[in-house]
Amino acid sequence: MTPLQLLFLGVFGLAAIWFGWRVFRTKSMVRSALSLLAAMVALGGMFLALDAEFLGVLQIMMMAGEMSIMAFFMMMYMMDPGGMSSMNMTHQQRPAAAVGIGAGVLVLALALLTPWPPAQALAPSATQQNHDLGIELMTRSMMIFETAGTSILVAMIAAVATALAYPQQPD
Amino acid sequence: MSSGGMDMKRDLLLVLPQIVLLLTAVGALVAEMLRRRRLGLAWTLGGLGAAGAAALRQLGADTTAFSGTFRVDALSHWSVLILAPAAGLCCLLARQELRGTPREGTVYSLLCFGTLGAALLAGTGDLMFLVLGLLINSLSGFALAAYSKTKAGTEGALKYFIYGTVTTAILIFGLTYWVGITGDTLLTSLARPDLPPLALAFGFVALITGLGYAASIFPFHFWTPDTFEGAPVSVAAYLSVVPKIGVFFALAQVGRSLPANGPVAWPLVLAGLAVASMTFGNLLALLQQNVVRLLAYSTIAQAGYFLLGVVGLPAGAGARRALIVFAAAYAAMNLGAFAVVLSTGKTLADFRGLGTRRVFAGAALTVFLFSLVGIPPLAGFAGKLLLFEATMAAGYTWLAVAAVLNSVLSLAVYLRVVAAMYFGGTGETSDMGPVSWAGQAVVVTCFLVTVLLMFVF
Amino acid sequence: MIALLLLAPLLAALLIIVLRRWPAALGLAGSLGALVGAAGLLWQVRHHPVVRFTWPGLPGLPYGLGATPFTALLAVIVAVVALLIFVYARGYMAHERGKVWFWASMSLFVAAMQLLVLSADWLLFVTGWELMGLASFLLIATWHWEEKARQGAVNAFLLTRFTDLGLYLGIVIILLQSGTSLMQAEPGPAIPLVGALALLLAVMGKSAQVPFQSWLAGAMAGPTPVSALLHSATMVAAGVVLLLRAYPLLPPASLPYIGAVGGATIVLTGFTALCSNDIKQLLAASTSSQLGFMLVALAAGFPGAAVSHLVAHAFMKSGLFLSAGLFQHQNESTLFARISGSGRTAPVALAGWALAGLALAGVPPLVGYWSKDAILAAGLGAGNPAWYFGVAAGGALLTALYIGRSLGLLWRGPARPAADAVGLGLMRAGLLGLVGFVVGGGFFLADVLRFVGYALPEAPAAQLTGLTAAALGLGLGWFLRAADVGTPVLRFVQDNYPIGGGFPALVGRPTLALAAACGRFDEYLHRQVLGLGGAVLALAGRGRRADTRLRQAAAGVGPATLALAARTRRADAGLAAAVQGLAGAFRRAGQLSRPVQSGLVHRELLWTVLGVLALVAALFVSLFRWF
Amino acid sequence: MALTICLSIAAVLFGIGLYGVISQTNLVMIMMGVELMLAAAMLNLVAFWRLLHPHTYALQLFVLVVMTVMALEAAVGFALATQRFRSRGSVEVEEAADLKENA
Amino acid sequence: MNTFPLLSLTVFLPLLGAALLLLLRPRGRRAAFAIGIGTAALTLLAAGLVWARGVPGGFAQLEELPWIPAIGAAYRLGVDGVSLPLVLLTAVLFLATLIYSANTSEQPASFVALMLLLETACLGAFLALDLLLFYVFFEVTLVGMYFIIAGWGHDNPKQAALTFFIYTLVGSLFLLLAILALYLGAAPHTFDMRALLAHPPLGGTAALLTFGALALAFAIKTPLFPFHTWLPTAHTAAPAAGSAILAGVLLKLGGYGFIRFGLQMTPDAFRQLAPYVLGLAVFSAIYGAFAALGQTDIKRMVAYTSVNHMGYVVFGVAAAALRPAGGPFGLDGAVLQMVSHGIVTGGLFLLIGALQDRTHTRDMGQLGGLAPAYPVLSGLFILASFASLGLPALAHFPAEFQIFLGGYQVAPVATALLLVGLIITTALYLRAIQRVFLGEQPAVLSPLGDLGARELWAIGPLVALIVLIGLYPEFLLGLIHATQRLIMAGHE
Repeated sequence: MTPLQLLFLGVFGLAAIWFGWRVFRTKSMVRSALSLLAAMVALGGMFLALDAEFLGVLQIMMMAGEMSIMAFFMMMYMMDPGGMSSMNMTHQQRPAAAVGIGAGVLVLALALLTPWPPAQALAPSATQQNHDLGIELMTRSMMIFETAGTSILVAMIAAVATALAYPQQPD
Repeated sequence: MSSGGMDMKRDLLLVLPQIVLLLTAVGALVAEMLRRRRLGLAWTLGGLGAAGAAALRQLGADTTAFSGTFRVDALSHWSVLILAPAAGLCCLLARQELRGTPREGTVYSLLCFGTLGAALLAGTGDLMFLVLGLLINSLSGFALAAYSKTKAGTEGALKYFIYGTVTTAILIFGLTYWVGITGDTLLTSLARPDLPPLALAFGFVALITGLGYAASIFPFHFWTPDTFEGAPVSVAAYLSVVPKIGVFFALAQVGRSLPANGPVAWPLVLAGLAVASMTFGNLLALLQQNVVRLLAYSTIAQAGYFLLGVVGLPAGAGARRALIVFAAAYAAMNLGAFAVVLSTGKTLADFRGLGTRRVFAGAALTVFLFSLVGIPPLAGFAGKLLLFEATMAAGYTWLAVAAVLNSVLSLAVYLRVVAAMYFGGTGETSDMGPVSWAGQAVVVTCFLVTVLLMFVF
Repeated sequence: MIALLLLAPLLAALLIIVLRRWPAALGLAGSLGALVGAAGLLWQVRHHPVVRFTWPGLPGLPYGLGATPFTALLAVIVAVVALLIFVYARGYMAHERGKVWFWASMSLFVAAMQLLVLSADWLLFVTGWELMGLASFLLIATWHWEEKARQGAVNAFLLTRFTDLGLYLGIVIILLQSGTSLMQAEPGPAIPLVGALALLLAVMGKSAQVPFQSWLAGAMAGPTPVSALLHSATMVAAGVVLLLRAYPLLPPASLPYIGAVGGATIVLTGFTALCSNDIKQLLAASTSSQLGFMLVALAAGFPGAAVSHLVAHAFMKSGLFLSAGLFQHQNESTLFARISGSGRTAPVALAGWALAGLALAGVPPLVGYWSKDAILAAGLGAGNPAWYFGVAAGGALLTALYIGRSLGLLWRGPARPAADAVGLGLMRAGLLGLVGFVVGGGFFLADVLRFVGYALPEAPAAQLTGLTAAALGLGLGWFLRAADVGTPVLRFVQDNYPIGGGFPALVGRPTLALAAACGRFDEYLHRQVLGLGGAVLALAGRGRRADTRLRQAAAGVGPATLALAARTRRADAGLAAAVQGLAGAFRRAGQLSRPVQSGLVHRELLWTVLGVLALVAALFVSLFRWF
Repeated sequence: MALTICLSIAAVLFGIGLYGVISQTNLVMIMMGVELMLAAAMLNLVAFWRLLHPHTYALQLFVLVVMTVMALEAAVGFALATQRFRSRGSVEVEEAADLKENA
Repeated sequence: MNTFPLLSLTVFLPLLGAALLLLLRPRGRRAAFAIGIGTAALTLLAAGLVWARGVPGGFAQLEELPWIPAIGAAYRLGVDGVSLPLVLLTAVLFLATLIYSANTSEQPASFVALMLLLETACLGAFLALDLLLFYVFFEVTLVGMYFIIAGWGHDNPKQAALTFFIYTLVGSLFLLLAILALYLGAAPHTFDMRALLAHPPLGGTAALLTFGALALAFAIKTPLFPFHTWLPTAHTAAPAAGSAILAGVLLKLGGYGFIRFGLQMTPDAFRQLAPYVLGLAVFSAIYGAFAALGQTDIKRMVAYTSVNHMGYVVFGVAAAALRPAGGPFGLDGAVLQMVSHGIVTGGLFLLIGALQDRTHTRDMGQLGGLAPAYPVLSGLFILASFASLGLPALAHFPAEFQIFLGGYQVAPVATALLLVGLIITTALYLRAIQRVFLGEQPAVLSPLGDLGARELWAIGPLVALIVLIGLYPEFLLGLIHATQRLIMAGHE
């Protein structure tokens, strides 16, 4: 890891945390969605800094798409999408904060206390990565891959079945 | 790198039951598109039967497919052998309950998909199968729970969804630590003795959280009663049986690989959860006036019994047998109970006088409930006997004692229904319309299995 | 012969119960059959001294029936006395209610006594013993619509059954020591003192010895033939028979106890008889007293004397009872106040009474003279003559006193017209038969005893003392008055010395109170056991509740209040409340855990996550030893 | 060093996500919290792959699986939200408390 | 040797009858009871044939079929001198109670079917030689009894039945744990009782704990103080036939269990703990007697005497466990006592049922003077009472006397204490007789009159058996004794 990579990692990480935090601190859902998008993009940046080019790009592209969809839904379901009247979208703040902090601290302690092996200095090149991932997909993890595909099919069916309004019965 | 010795044809043949399940689900969807409901039902039943037959043909094998990511062993075979008929019975129940509603065929398809998810969970050899099996199972479950599109239905589904997504997120986050310390996603890599205990423990708790929600283990069970009440009865029956069996078999697969005498005393954790689940479920079931909710709490309690089998795993093969037998028994008695509820009504008052009004239904429900208590010679007893045996063999006698005391408590729960049926006078409410052949077939099948299971294995 | 002897009365009893008609005839037939059997048996043992049948009873403990000359003689005496009393009873019961009950029980009673006499093993012995108890219960309760009869019957059976526990214990000890249930011709080593005392307890109960003499007085509530049968050759005699049977096994150390009991009884019950103002009560006390003589003789080491008095007493006492029954029949009462003077109008009854009474007092040549002399002689020959002889002589004097007093009371007083009661003829016939034996029996007594293998002790000093006591007693007694003076001391003596209120107060009431307490405690226990289940469950649910501490307190109070309320409000109907309490406790336990199940998804989610965190934290803490 | 940075950032993101899940009243906002938690998981996986096991591509595949989970749950979640909105007029979870014991 | 499966026939004949009833669904009472009584009579005949075939001492007439070979469970039946008397008792009592209840008008077909199911369960429990099979039958008895009490009882039967069910289920579940412990302790794992009897598998603390679980299970069933409180409640609520079966047969499962499981499978643990069991049994017997004396309800009173009598049974078994040399009498007596108690108390409950039909009350304070009005009923009741209080020549005496003999050898003082129970029993029965049957005849009488043919046919044979056992106990004792010697021989 070069110091530059470390720097990027830190900066993107802090950005992700900042935007992640902003998600729940705005009074407007649109702003929340945009904050989430920014956090995801920062995360993608971290992936890139970690030499995972394919995943980083995928992350940024997917999240962009997803967030735009999310924004639409927000406007559909929010009483006040613009956040003009500063309504409260939260409850049980105190226990939630306690739980959130508690869980964060716990995981942080876990990450710090676990004796990780020394970090690898070099990563495979991007092309090598893509090649090897492809091999992985087509051999060992083929069934997993296919199952993931199946899950997409299931999600489509489930989403459609759930979302569509019933047509009037002809009877 | 792990492609050496891969034989695609062999592997595909090994997962044939799962492939058949997938094809069945897709075929049912096609039938729905063609608006051929009866065809869809027939196709589904046939496909489920075929999946069962495929699993039956392979019975006895103990190997893995796709480089160890999917296990082909007794658990995965029996999961299909139990879940396919159970799903078929759920389809029949759905036929009785939802006949003529829009997109009736989608239900069959989703039931098959959910079963596929449970079957994948049962054979999981890789962490990603845990995630994906759970995902497929949950996604179809969300849609099924929301099927009625009423306020109650969507509320139940909403809770189910929130619980599912949150616990799945915790599960995945925890599993990443396992991946980090083992450097692999295979379950077998957990067997190494030198893994850092903290991360191992964290991953395990996350695993319990994610799987526990689907299996309604305390304290991840909160969605259960509301969702059961809001969903169609046939879907509630499905939710109480199919995901649960898949999840416990998956837990058993993990338990096979995770060393019990390592740093993480996971059987102890599960034992504690088992006691909590049983006690909590039975206590709250005592209060219910709604039989569906009562059965929902009873599934929470029964989840505790399932955990007994997982706790007993380190002691030997007996625990796996116990899990399988109890799963079969549980499927039969629970589905049977829901089937009678479907044709009778949801409140306790609806059951008054059932014993004299419809003699067979009353007798069958009595048998199902006594079986849930674990009274011999019914199927539930066979399962509990083996579970207790496995638990005691593993040295958890106190757990067996707790389970025994809970059985006593559960007796009070179920006898309330029995007493209402036979000694509660005659109810003024009429039944929910004529009982179709489909519902009757379910009751008869479950009755036969519940009564005969102990004499045929 | 044994079969005939036993089965005839038994069959009669069964037939009476089943047919419910001709009770008297069947009873008499059975009694006659028994007499024939007894006579035949006596004839048998004349040539073969021991006749014995055994058949399997309990494993290793066979049943046996048998006869020796002694038992055959006893059987004959029982049969004779019974037959004569039956004849008498045919007249006595002619117009009374409950004939079926009476005759069936009488027959059963005779069968039981014969079984006891002829048993050759201890199990059949105790069978006869207890069956006799049952029959006596039924007989005393013949007129069960009268409170006195019911009470008397229950008291008699309860008291004797209590002392029978001693018999059980004694027999258990004997069997364990000898290894067989058969009564051995060659007795083994003596049993421990505990066993002997246990047997003595049984004897004290059955033979109405102090302090268990009171049931006998209560038993007078039955018809007079019943009293006659009970008090002469059967029920009370069984105690002495037991002692005679067990005599070879008794350790010497136990004899003084027997003597003490017998002596005390002679004196105490003698005074009771002397003070009695009821003719049947007098006889009851006298019976105890006379049996005391037999015990004394046994304790002195002269069973022959005891046997002789047993035989003599059977005839004397039954005769006395039968004549008392005649008086009773004529006057509808047994109180001296009501019957005094009636002796003058009832010559047969008075003659019977006088002859039997004089015999009892020891006037020669009546049978009682010989037997009493034998006992006095036995007293002289005992290891401690001062006590044995003294008490026997005192007893003889007392006997003569109360006999003399009764004669005086019967003779003097207002003349009462002779009532023309029905059945008097048969009653008189029975009485006369018995008196015949009383008069003539004395001449054969020694020979008979020799025949059965016992020697009669003789001593001139004893004869002299006996005669003196008889003469003195009779003379003085004639002038004694009816003891109606209500002084507390007299009443105390009359009522069989009810120290501290007697058995009902000392034993009965505390027992009943204890029983009632047990009953109440049991309901309490039931409620507690039920409540326990609820409490345990409530406790189990408690751990999960972080935010309901207040409700916890309320929950702790709830079941307690409920239990308290149920306990104080209704002690009896607590059961229903308890069951509801169980359901309630379950319900409360469930309700307490319900805040967890609020139906609000976010709150439930919070619980879930807290649960996860707790699990993780717990696991982490448990893992620290791994670092 | 890099691993610590990554794991710490993931831990914080996970905590924030969990806070969001518990504190938000709106279904959509809850889903955002879940997305954050899953994002933290992905970050973990990528960091483990790069810094500990760069030759095990199952880790990368796992990242893809997590992305799938993210997308699919969002899709079904939105469908459910639509239906809920249609039947109840709101996707606020506090209003979803009609079902509980009335015993 | 004849290989016809007579034992299976005996066990499943009643079930066949029940199935026949369910198939035919006779409308009328007569048809239902004709089938029921016929089946019960055939069962009695079959049991008699089993007896006639001969039982030499050890397990005889074995039948074995594979059942669940994977865990070493099989369908195993066999009979010995301990089980055969109880089987005969069961067959007799069920026949008698079915005859007695032939006037049941409420859902007669269901009643008869349940009774027959119960009979199969009881017979099966006594004849099973496989732990699992035993447990199955053992539990089914609970279910059958629950329905009989709840369905045909009086005075709030639902709650009484629930109490009964929960209470005894606690016991039976601990039995299940004990069974599993025995199973896991045996090498190889097996549920075969013969193997476990031949070689008691457990030792040390495991054996003690297992015996504790067994003792709890059977102490509830028997019942011993302080686990007896379900009994009076259940009896008060149950119909006469149910009470007769409950006291006559079901309680015997407890005594049988103490012998078969406690004494034979965990002998050393039992010996170690025998003084405590003995003490509990003595206390239970005395307490039961006192509690019975404190009752005013005649049925409750008889129910409590069961606590007393079954205390003797456990006393006898514990005496046998404590010292084999003192055992013979104790064990013989205990088994015979179970039979005697079954017949005597069964008869008493039927008589009380008849009494209740006529007077519509069981409160002794409201009864009186019934002897002249119902001489046969009163006579039989008095006879049965005296049998129950242990009068010689009647059924209880030989049994109790042997128990005293056995007990005196090992615990003289306890035996002497036990005798106190005898006198209290005497007192309570005398009180009951005095209050209910003696005295002036009441003015108003039920039109029912004295015992009818149905009642006589039911109760008469029981009374005859009371006398027969009292006079000639050898016909059962011979059988019991042979087995007892084997048990004790293996026990030294």
